[in-house]
Amino acid sequence: MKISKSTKKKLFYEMARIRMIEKNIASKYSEWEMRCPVHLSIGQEAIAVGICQNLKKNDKIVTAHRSHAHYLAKGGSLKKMLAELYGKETGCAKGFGGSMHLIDLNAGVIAAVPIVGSTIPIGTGVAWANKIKKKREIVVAFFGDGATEEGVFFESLDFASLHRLPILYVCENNEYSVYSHISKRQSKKRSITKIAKSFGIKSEKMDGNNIENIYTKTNKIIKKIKNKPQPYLIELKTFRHLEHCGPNNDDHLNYRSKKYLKQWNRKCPIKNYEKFLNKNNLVSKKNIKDLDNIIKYEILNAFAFAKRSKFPKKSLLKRFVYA
Amino acid sequence: MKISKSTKKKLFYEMARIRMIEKNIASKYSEWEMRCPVHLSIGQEAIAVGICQNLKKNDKIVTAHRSHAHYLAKGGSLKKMLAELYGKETGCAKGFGGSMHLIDLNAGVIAAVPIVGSTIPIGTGVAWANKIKKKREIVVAFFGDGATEEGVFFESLDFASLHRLPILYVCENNEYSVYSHISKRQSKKRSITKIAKSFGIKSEKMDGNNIENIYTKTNKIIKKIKNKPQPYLIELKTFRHLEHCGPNNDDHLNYRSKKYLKQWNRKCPIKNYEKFLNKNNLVSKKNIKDLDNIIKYEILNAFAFAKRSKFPKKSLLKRFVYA
Amino acid sequence: MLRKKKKISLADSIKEALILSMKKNKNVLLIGLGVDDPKGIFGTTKGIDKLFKDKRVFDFPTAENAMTGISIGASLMGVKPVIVHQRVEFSLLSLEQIINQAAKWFFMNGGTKSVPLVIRLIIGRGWGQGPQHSQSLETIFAHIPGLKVISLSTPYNAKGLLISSIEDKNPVIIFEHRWLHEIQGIVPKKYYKVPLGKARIVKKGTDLTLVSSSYMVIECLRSAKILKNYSINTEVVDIQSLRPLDIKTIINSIKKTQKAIIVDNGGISYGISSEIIAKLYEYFSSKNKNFNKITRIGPPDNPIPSTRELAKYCYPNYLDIIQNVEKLLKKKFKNLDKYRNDVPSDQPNRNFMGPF
Amino acid sequence: MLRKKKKISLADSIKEALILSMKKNKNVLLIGLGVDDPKGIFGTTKGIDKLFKDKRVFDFPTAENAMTGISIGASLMGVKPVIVHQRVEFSLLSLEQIINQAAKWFFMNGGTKSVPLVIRLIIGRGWGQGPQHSQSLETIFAHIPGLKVISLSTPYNAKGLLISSIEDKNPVIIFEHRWLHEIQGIVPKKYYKVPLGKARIVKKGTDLTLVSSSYMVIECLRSAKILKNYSINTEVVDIQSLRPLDIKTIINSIKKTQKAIIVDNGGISYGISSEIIAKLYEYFSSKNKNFNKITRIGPPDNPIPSTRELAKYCYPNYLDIIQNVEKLLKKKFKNLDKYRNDVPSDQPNRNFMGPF
Ligand SMILES: Cc1ncc(C[n+]2csc(CCOP(=O)(O)OP(=O)(O)O)c2C)c(N)n1
Ligand SMILES: Cc1ncc(C[n+]2csc(CCOP(=O)(O)OP(=O)(O)O)c2C)c(N)n1
Ligand SMILES: [Mg+2]
Ligand SMILES: [Mg+2]
Repeated sequence: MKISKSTKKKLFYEMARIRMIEKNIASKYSEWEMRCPVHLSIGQEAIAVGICQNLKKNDKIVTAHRSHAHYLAKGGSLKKMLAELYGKETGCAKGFGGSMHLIDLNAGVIAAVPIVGSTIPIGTGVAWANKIKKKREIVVAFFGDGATEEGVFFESLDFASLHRLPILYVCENNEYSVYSHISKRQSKKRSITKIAKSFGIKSEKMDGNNIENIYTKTNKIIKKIKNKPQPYLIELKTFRHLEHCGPNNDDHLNYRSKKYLKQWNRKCPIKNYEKFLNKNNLVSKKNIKDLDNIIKYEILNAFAFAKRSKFPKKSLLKRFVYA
Repeated sequence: MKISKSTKKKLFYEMARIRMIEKNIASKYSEWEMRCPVHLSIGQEAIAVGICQNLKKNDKIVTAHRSHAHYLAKGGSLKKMLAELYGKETGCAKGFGGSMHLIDLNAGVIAAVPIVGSTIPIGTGVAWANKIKKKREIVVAFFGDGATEEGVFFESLDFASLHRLPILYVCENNEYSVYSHISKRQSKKRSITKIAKSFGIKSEKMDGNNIENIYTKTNKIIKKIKNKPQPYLIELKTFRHLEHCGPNNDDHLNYRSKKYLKQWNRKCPIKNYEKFLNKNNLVSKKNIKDLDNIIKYEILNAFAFAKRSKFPKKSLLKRFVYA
Repeated sequence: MLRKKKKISLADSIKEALILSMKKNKNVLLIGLGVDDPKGIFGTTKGIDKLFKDKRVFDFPTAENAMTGISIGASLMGVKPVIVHQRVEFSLLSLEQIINQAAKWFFMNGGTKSVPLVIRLIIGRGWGQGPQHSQSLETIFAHIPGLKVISLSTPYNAKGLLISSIEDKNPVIIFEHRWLHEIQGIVPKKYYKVPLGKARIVKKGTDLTLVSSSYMVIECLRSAKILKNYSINTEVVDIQSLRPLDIKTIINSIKKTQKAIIVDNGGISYGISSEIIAKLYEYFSSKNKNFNKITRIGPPDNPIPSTRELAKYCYPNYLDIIQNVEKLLKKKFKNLDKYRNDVPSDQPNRNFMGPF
Repeated sequence: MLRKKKKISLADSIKEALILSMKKNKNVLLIGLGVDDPKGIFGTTKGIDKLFKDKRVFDFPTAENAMTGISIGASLMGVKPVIVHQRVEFSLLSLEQIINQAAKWFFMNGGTKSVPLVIRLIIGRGWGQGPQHSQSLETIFAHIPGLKVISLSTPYNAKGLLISSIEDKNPVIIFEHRWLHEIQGIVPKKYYKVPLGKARIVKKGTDLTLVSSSYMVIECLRSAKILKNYSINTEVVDIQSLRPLDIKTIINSIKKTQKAIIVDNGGISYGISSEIIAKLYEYFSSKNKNFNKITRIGPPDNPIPSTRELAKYCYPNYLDIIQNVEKLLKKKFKNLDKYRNDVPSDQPNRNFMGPF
């Protein structure tokens, strides 16, 4: 598949935008006004963007605690997301959920919850409903390598395989669950893609930091799923830049070796893609600067919106217990 | 591996004994004195016997709702088992558990519970303790094809693989979970042995009705596990003769086709082995008759014991809540 | 659905509610292990799979946690899943999805979307079911804001409550006692609702209130019948809705009778009766009213063993209730023994031979 | 273990209890996600992995249900697992193993073998934890016979109770509030036990009893301090053991003070306070005593939202308690406002900056 120049730009733009938003969240976090846990996506943007660029608005995604990139890549409202982090009534969940419960039904962001693995069956259920209702929409379920240890992950694969559900399972393998390296949690002889296959689900490994590769490969897979409902699983190795939860870098804790960090820092999906686009004369320094300014302006506006929004009213506490 | 003549006899004897015990339970069930659900093992005896004949007394087993064969094959007390079914204080669980909670610590029967899949992690934990304590004992966890659908089954495999635990997982695939055929529950593309492999666990399929085959193959596997702690999984196709729960045949319900029943009835592990032993002059009709009489006598005695035993005292109700 | 009889069993009334709901709303699906098997969940779903052209009845792998999450996901897309577990205990595997997700979905997403979902939990009892097949555990669910928790007791209310639950926009947990499935009662053929959130006066009376739910309502009614022979006119209140709890109806009854026994269907400590007594206390003490004459009974603080000889001590019956009435009224009823029956303690009645 | 300070934090007292237990009994293992990571479960297990030559501290995959079953299996072989969950909510994935298996093992196997197992559950609060990271759910566990359920409140009792729990032969659930980890208190260096099954008088008084557990004990103590300025001598009772519940100590206190407020640490409906009020009612009404002056407060019947502006309405604080004292005593305390502090509602104190 050949990627058009405009798509390339779009891929870059989306990644850069998410990165800048996350960086702004990180820097503004110390104002102590976004008072909820945040799990930033910095370093993992290529996966969110590469996949979501292949989705239609009415396609759906579900995600977990580290959801900002997915939410934004799928078209979730930035203003509502920031307002949510500030706990405001204009937030996507009216401040009730915080960073760990992003939702934007208009954009097809169905669910994000911080209980590891718990949206995997929920996404599977959405796909099941789509299959029953003969909709040609698909669901993408994003989760981490840690989530593939939960029983409900396997149970969901089993069901999706049995009913040939139109769902793409996306495992973002950043090799860590909080501070625990995957080798402490999973046998070296284990493989997530092989597990999927043993359930009767086609699967593939991908480089989680190569945006074009992700884009083209998932483009094909998503087409296949839409043509003939069936589950797929992909595993993408990637790297989280900052601490597990919070706005800081925690490399001084040494739970990831210097070598490991160096290796991965070289693989930054955005820097590398910028270089690549530059080298191939697809974007100029000026282009980038312009994009930057557009994004900066949008972010500025969104933060201002979030900050000036009001907190939700007390009466909502009771109102939202039952529909 | 060559099986000695005496072992062959023993294999036959153990199967015939279990069969006769189960048949006696079935026939006496209508006296309404064994007042608890029973899941009879008739048809599946070869697996229990073929494997347990390779175990030492201090090796351990865990099992589930259909546990009579495992309990007996591992050397659990028949008297205590029957007394348990009668709800008596002389029962292996003093009548507190009934048929679904057989235990005989002297014989290495650690646990049986009717919540599908729930002894799989427990057996895994026993193996973990053995590994930590550097014991050369192994654990066998028996479960059905239905149990391989529970999340906790996968979670347990994962842990056993990660820590290389000395455990043999035995899936008795009788193709049914109550009335549901496996094709209604699991994708045709799914495979239990492949799943185990994808977790990094060696696995093998076996004929669940061929006693010698089971005996020799698991003999090797168990030796390997004892030599070098590691998990194994085997899947054995087999057939349950009677209804899922209760003493009767329920073939009239037609949830298993006539053809299927005919096919499987031809594969009775005991009848076939008797024929084989006969043909090869390993046991005579007279031998069998003698064995039969020994078993009959034992069973008669055990039922008499169970029936004349007393019910547990009321004071135990409170006594057993906390140790 | 062309039945002649006015009286049907509770199992049949559930089935009727399911069929009518499925006819009315094509999004209603039945989900659970064995929903389409020859026994059809003690008859409550038997044959329903054959009534609908589209596949609407889904047997499920033994994967209770995913089953619940998948149903939540489907319900977000407009499907109305009605899940059933043949024993309450199996649902423990899915409590994360029920408590963290379903119960809080509407709230934590700021009112954008709720999870309409019905989960039927069948309480086992008798025939040596033992510690893992006879728990009711109502409190675990009743403690959770965002869930509605219902307990069935008669064929009439079963049908109406189930229909209401399926129409409700929230996750509803329904407790269904195995010993009630064969109970007969008059049930209108039509589609009708019994509102959630309301207790129900099952029998009017003036002298004493018995408050209970589920199978214990039957025992209370038995007691009331006998008490009549001792000139005690008993009012029987079925709690019906454990969450939200309709304490008003209970209070009004006790205001009239001045005396009450709460008969708990589940374990008594931290049980349903605890909250009721606490609420009654709060009410009456705030009014400075006398409320000395309230007691409670229920299963003792131990698991339920398999052996019938001890299991029988774990369930209060109509005679135990009457003995508590004696204590409460400081009376002694003569010849109570003649009301003792000889039904084995582990069967609902002589004719009932399972499946349990 | 060579500390100079007499006063240490509750987190450190837990760590000390763990280390002493592990030294005394080589079968004690620590199990849980992150037990050996740089944060060491809010400091409570930090560095313990380095103190023992044999591997005794086990990080675990995100598989809570198997983790519990595996620990049960290990405990049957003489291993003593101490599991920890960084949030109560994660344990919901393992309730089948806890409720059906661990709690009933001894009973259902006729007293042959019990499951000595400790499960620490950390209650989250503040900093926008939100609906899935701030539940306490004590009732779910306290309702189950066969479990012992403990709730920590001070560094002293934390150490003693944890040691007792590890020595106990039964499954013990320990509730540990995140906001208590930094609380300081005098803790003996030695190995000592605080018995399970007992409530504790934290502060003696004569005029009024405050009954609570976990972090709410701190709020009660704050109230007591202020109430002293209004000449109210408050007795503060820490329930400590939610199951078995030591109602006697609570009764004795109320017999003395004649007045009580039960301050629930978890959701109030079907909560811990419900059972306490029910038991108090049962006791006092059986004695025909006056007991009009008992009330309760606690978190309202809704999930806890993330936004601090609404979360703050979900936790009673010392001033709310005092306002309830005013109601109970039909008094009005002057200048209460001067005791209002300006600590943000979503932090335990100004200095506390997480991790939450
Ligand atoms: C059921 C459950 N167990 C534990 C946790 C604590 N926890 C929060 S995030 C996380 C790490 C999960 O790792 P992974 O799925 O790889 O996602 P990543 O953080 O790497 O994006 C854990 C263990 C939780 N939230 N839920
Ligand atoms: C968690 C749970 N879900 C459902 C059940 C109901 N149930 C009892 S036995 C059984 C069948 C299990 O099938 P399988 O594991 O293949 O064992 P088999 O009966 O064939 O020996 C089921 C579903 C249960 N006991 N526990
Ligand atoms: Mg990860
Ligand atoms: Mg089977």
